[in-house]
Amino acid sequence: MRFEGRCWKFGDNIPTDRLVKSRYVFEPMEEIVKHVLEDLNPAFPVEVRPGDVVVAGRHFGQSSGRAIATKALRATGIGCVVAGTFARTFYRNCFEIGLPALEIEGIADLVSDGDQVGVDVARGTFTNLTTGVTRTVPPADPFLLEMLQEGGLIKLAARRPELFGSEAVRSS
Amino acid sequence: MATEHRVGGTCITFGDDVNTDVIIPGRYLVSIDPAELAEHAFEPLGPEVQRRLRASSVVVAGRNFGCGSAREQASTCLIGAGITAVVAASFSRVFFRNAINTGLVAVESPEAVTAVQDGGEVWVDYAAGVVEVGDERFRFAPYPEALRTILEAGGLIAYLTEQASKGASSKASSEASSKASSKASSTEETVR
Amino acid sequence: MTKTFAQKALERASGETGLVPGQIVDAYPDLYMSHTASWRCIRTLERMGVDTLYDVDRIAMVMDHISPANSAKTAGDHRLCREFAERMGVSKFYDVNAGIAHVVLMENGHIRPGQLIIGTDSHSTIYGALGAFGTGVGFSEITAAWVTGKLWLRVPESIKIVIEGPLPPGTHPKDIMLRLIGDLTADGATYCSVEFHGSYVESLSVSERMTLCNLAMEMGAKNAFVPPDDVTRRYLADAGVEPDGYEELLPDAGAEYRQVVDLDGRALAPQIAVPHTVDNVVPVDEVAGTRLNQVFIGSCANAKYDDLVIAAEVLAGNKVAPGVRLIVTPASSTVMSKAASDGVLSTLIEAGATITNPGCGACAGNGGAMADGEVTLSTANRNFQGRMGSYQSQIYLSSPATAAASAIRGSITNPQDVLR
Amino acid sequence: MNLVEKILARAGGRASVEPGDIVVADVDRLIMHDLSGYLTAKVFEDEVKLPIRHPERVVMVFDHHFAPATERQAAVLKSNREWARRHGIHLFDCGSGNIHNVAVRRGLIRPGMIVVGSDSHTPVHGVLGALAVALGNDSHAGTVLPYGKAWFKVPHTVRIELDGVVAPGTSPRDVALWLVGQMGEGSMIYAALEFAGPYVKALPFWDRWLFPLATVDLGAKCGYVEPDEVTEAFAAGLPGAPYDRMERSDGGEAATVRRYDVGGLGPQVACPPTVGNVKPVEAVAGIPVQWAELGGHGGGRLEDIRLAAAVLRDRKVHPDVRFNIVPASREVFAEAERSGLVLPLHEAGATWFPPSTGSNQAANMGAMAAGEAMISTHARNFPGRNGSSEAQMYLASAASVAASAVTGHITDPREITADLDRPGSR
Repeated sequence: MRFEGRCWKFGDNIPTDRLVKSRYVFEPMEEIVKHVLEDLNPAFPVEVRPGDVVVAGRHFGQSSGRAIATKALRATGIGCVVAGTFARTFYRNCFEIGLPALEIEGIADLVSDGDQVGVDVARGTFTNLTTGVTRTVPPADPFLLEMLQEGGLIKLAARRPELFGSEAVRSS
Repeated sequence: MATEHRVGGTCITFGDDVNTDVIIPGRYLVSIDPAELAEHAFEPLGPEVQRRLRASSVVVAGRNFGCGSAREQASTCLIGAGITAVVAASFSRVFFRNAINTGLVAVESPEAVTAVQDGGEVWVDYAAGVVEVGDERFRFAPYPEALRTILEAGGLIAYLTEQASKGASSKASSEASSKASSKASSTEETVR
Repeated sequence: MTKTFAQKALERASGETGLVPGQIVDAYPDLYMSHTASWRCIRTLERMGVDTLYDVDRIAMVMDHISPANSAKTAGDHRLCREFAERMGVSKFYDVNAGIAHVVLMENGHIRPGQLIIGTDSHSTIYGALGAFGTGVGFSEITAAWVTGKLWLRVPESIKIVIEGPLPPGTHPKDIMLRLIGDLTADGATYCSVEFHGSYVESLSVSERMTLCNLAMEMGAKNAFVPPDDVTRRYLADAGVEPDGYEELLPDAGAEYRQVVDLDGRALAPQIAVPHTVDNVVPVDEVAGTRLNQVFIGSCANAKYDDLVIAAEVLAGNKVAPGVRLIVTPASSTVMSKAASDGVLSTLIEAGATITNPGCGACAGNGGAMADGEVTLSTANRNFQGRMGSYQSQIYLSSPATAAASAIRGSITNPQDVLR
Repeated sequence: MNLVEKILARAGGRASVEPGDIVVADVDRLIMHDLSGYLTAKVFEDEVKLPIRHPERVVMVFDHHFAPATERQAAVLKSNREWARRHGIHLFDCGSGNIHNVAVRRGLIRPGMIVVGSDSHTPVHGVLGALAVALGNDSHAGTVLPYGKAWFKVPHTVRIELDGVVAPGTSPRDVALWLVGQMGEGSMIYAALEFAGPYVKALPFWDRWLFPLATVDLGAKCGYVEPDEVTEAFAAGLPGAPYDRMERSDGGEAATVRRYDVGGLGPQVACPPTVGNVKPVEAVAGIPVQWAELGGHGGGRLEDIRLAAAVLRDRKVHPDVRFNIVPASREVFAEAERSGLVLPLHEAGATWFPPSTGSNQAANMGAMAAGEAMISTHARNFPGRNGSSEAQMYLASAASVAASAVTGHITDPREITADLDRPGSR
């Protein structure tokens, strides 16, 4: 759950429509991935490297609830996505498809595009290796982290179908 | 303009009533680029036919070739695929017009079509009015002068542009031609 | 010398006399119609570097094939046409909401007896329903006509088709035409002018005559023709055309025809064209029971007001069969108005039809696409492989009555079985 | 407990739940459309490979296409049809209408249900007192289809109370747009929103619809209107069995209450590039539009069509504008026809389209060229959803859309006519 790489910075309220345009939805993933976020930064789909980190502002991934937006982002090879806040379905989809996500308020103010950053999603730590600024937040719910570790909801359900009996998973 | 009256080479043969939806499906009409259209020429018949088409110089077909729509791209796509002549038992009239107007030789010769073997050589001398299939020669009525002029100019638009640049256009278009003349030489290439 | 309609029409348009079939003349059309292909004409004109037009009032543009746009590219093409029409003063410009070019131009009084009309659409033969000479050409020729005002035309031979009626209940002009195309074959009238005569033809409305002339194209015709009469004159008057605004041209008695075909429609059974050619025609009963996925009532052949009435009569009180999509695309905005004013639209909606915006719709591949193995029964005029989506799908062609009856049953059905 | 907590506790088999709990609960209804349904089916067949536990609870509505234009789209629909038939789920084919309207009209959504869907506007069903939440494809494929269950985090609840009398010519759509602008796009992430207050409670059922619809723009998990006699009367008129439970809050639980005075509020427009960029119509009046459309999640109801008819009475659509009307469902279209609304709008120059989501994402229509603009009742205005990324989408009420269609530019409907019914007074 630890990633270190180039920071690709995006703004507030980025809709899923800009991650994957609807006209590409039925294309093969190899094709979709060439266009991820291209309207906002044409270099991103071309130059992104495995382990890089997408950092965004508020309400990242609003609009459609389709998991394809998260799957396309995962297919770019990025390690994880960090945002000030996530749109709810996008956040849910991240864990369900196995793309690590960490929510840190105001994170976009702490990075510039191109910085080197380090993230530990399970511990909730973030370091801007270029500037030395760090942040620590409470990590995601253990149920979600377990889902991530399994590689997503479908794999979790396959291995532990009893979770989807009528019992509650966790009480506060 | 230098004129080469004889065109031809390896042929690919088709049957009767080959329609424009087979030659170039409607979904590709958003393009008018010969090369791009050529990629989809005869797509309904599969990649092997398409490959052979691109390796051929002459399309030989039965009756009513090019029936269906008035889409000019049915001719343009063949030009893009490297076809220099179409020999058929008969043509749909719109295809025939479009062929002349885009500069593609199209001749009717049912006898030649019968003699042709798929993959063999076919040559057309449209000035002499002869189709050559191996050693056999089949005569057809040569083009009327008006059509031949258009064909040899490389099609209707190229012809008009050429006329305009010569200042020899018809009375009706003389005003237009004078405006066209200054640009004609630079546009001729793209038009064709 | 006696003359056919085609000889007279081309003499009028060329200013020459004594024309004989086979002769090539320079003719000056009264109207140059371009549909969605208009953008190609405009681009071609730009490349020619010309911006002076022969006669802008003879240009008609109708955005019918992809309406409204389904991609940014097409939206841009439409915008190019709008801007061109505005800049050049093309008054006969009709946008994506108007309907199918042929029908729109006839309804709006732009087509008149005796005229020569060229269009970027092979079914321009339809203008013969008003006694005009209509023929299809490529977009380069339309562009050339914009500039020079003329085009070369070969004077055609003529075929005279004499149809006697009335037809039995449940059969319509489409059935007659399918039978004729089946008999004469897809190239039976290539290069020819096809004239329709006889008691049956005289009894038809202009809308029904449009079906005849439209489908003449599927025999390879250069143009088609129905002699103008009181029916024609009333239609023109309704379209706002003054009686002195046109010249009726009639073939001379004793004119020379390459072929005369006599067709007795009085015992005709409903006909259907089976995949993948229009001349592959059999009586509906021969293929009755063939399962359908989709029924399309549309196109310039059969989506005019009369056609929707015929479909509504069959559909009234019935429902579209489960698993079948019935798409109805009115031919024009005017057709939609009529259908909405007198209950025809209600009947179609209540039966479960999907009513689309007026235009070419599925016939031009803008809707109604099929996946592999699917089957559509269409009232349009072409059933070529791949014309509606997958190359592995099938299209049958029939009258609106057969289409409606088949939509109710979910399989190809003789409308006489439903009406009875 | 409030309504959301009660439903989650009941469906999770627990006596009580609290915000922050994660519960696995029984799902009563899964709704999918032709795009999301295809993606879900694919994941389900490729990766899960189990039977569907409760096919009778699953609904698919083809609403992004009313007549597919390409073989590719046709193949997607065919695949969906075969999948639906094979598993015995409910299927509503092209032309039935917008997924949410179809689901309600056909009696498939009832008070007290847990409704999930991958359409992000699924929370709209909170208008009926259901707990309606948008989930991703993998939740549907991974747990809803095979087990009939999904995991939920119990949300905290925020009550939004609206009070005041809006200006004439202002509709609930304007109020909902304004509210998103006021509260801020994404400002209510994970919350459950209870829409309340005298303004909301005085609205008829279909006008209330617009508030839970706005839930997603605010970033919330779900939204609802506390069931009352309006809900009961509407639910009683739906096809099928009457509802068997109508959960209601015990009262006073919302930790946070936000109060807004809508008194004197005028028409609003959400401007590109996002739904939160909301301005009074005066601020954008005069911007030329080439397209106007009634339809999508925020329009196409009979109420919208009536408003448009009122604006267009004795007027014509501007020649430079194409005005599309897309009824929300087949039932709405039939009602419009029976009410004599189809002909006058058509003759005024509007074009009717089949019930569907219309120009939403330009799947079947609605592509624009660079530099073109549309004003519509749609729910989204993000660049690139309608053809060119350089095209502009403005979101507004049916009255503003119709008024703009008349003038050719964005127009305050009050400038066109005073003949607009006060919303809620009908």
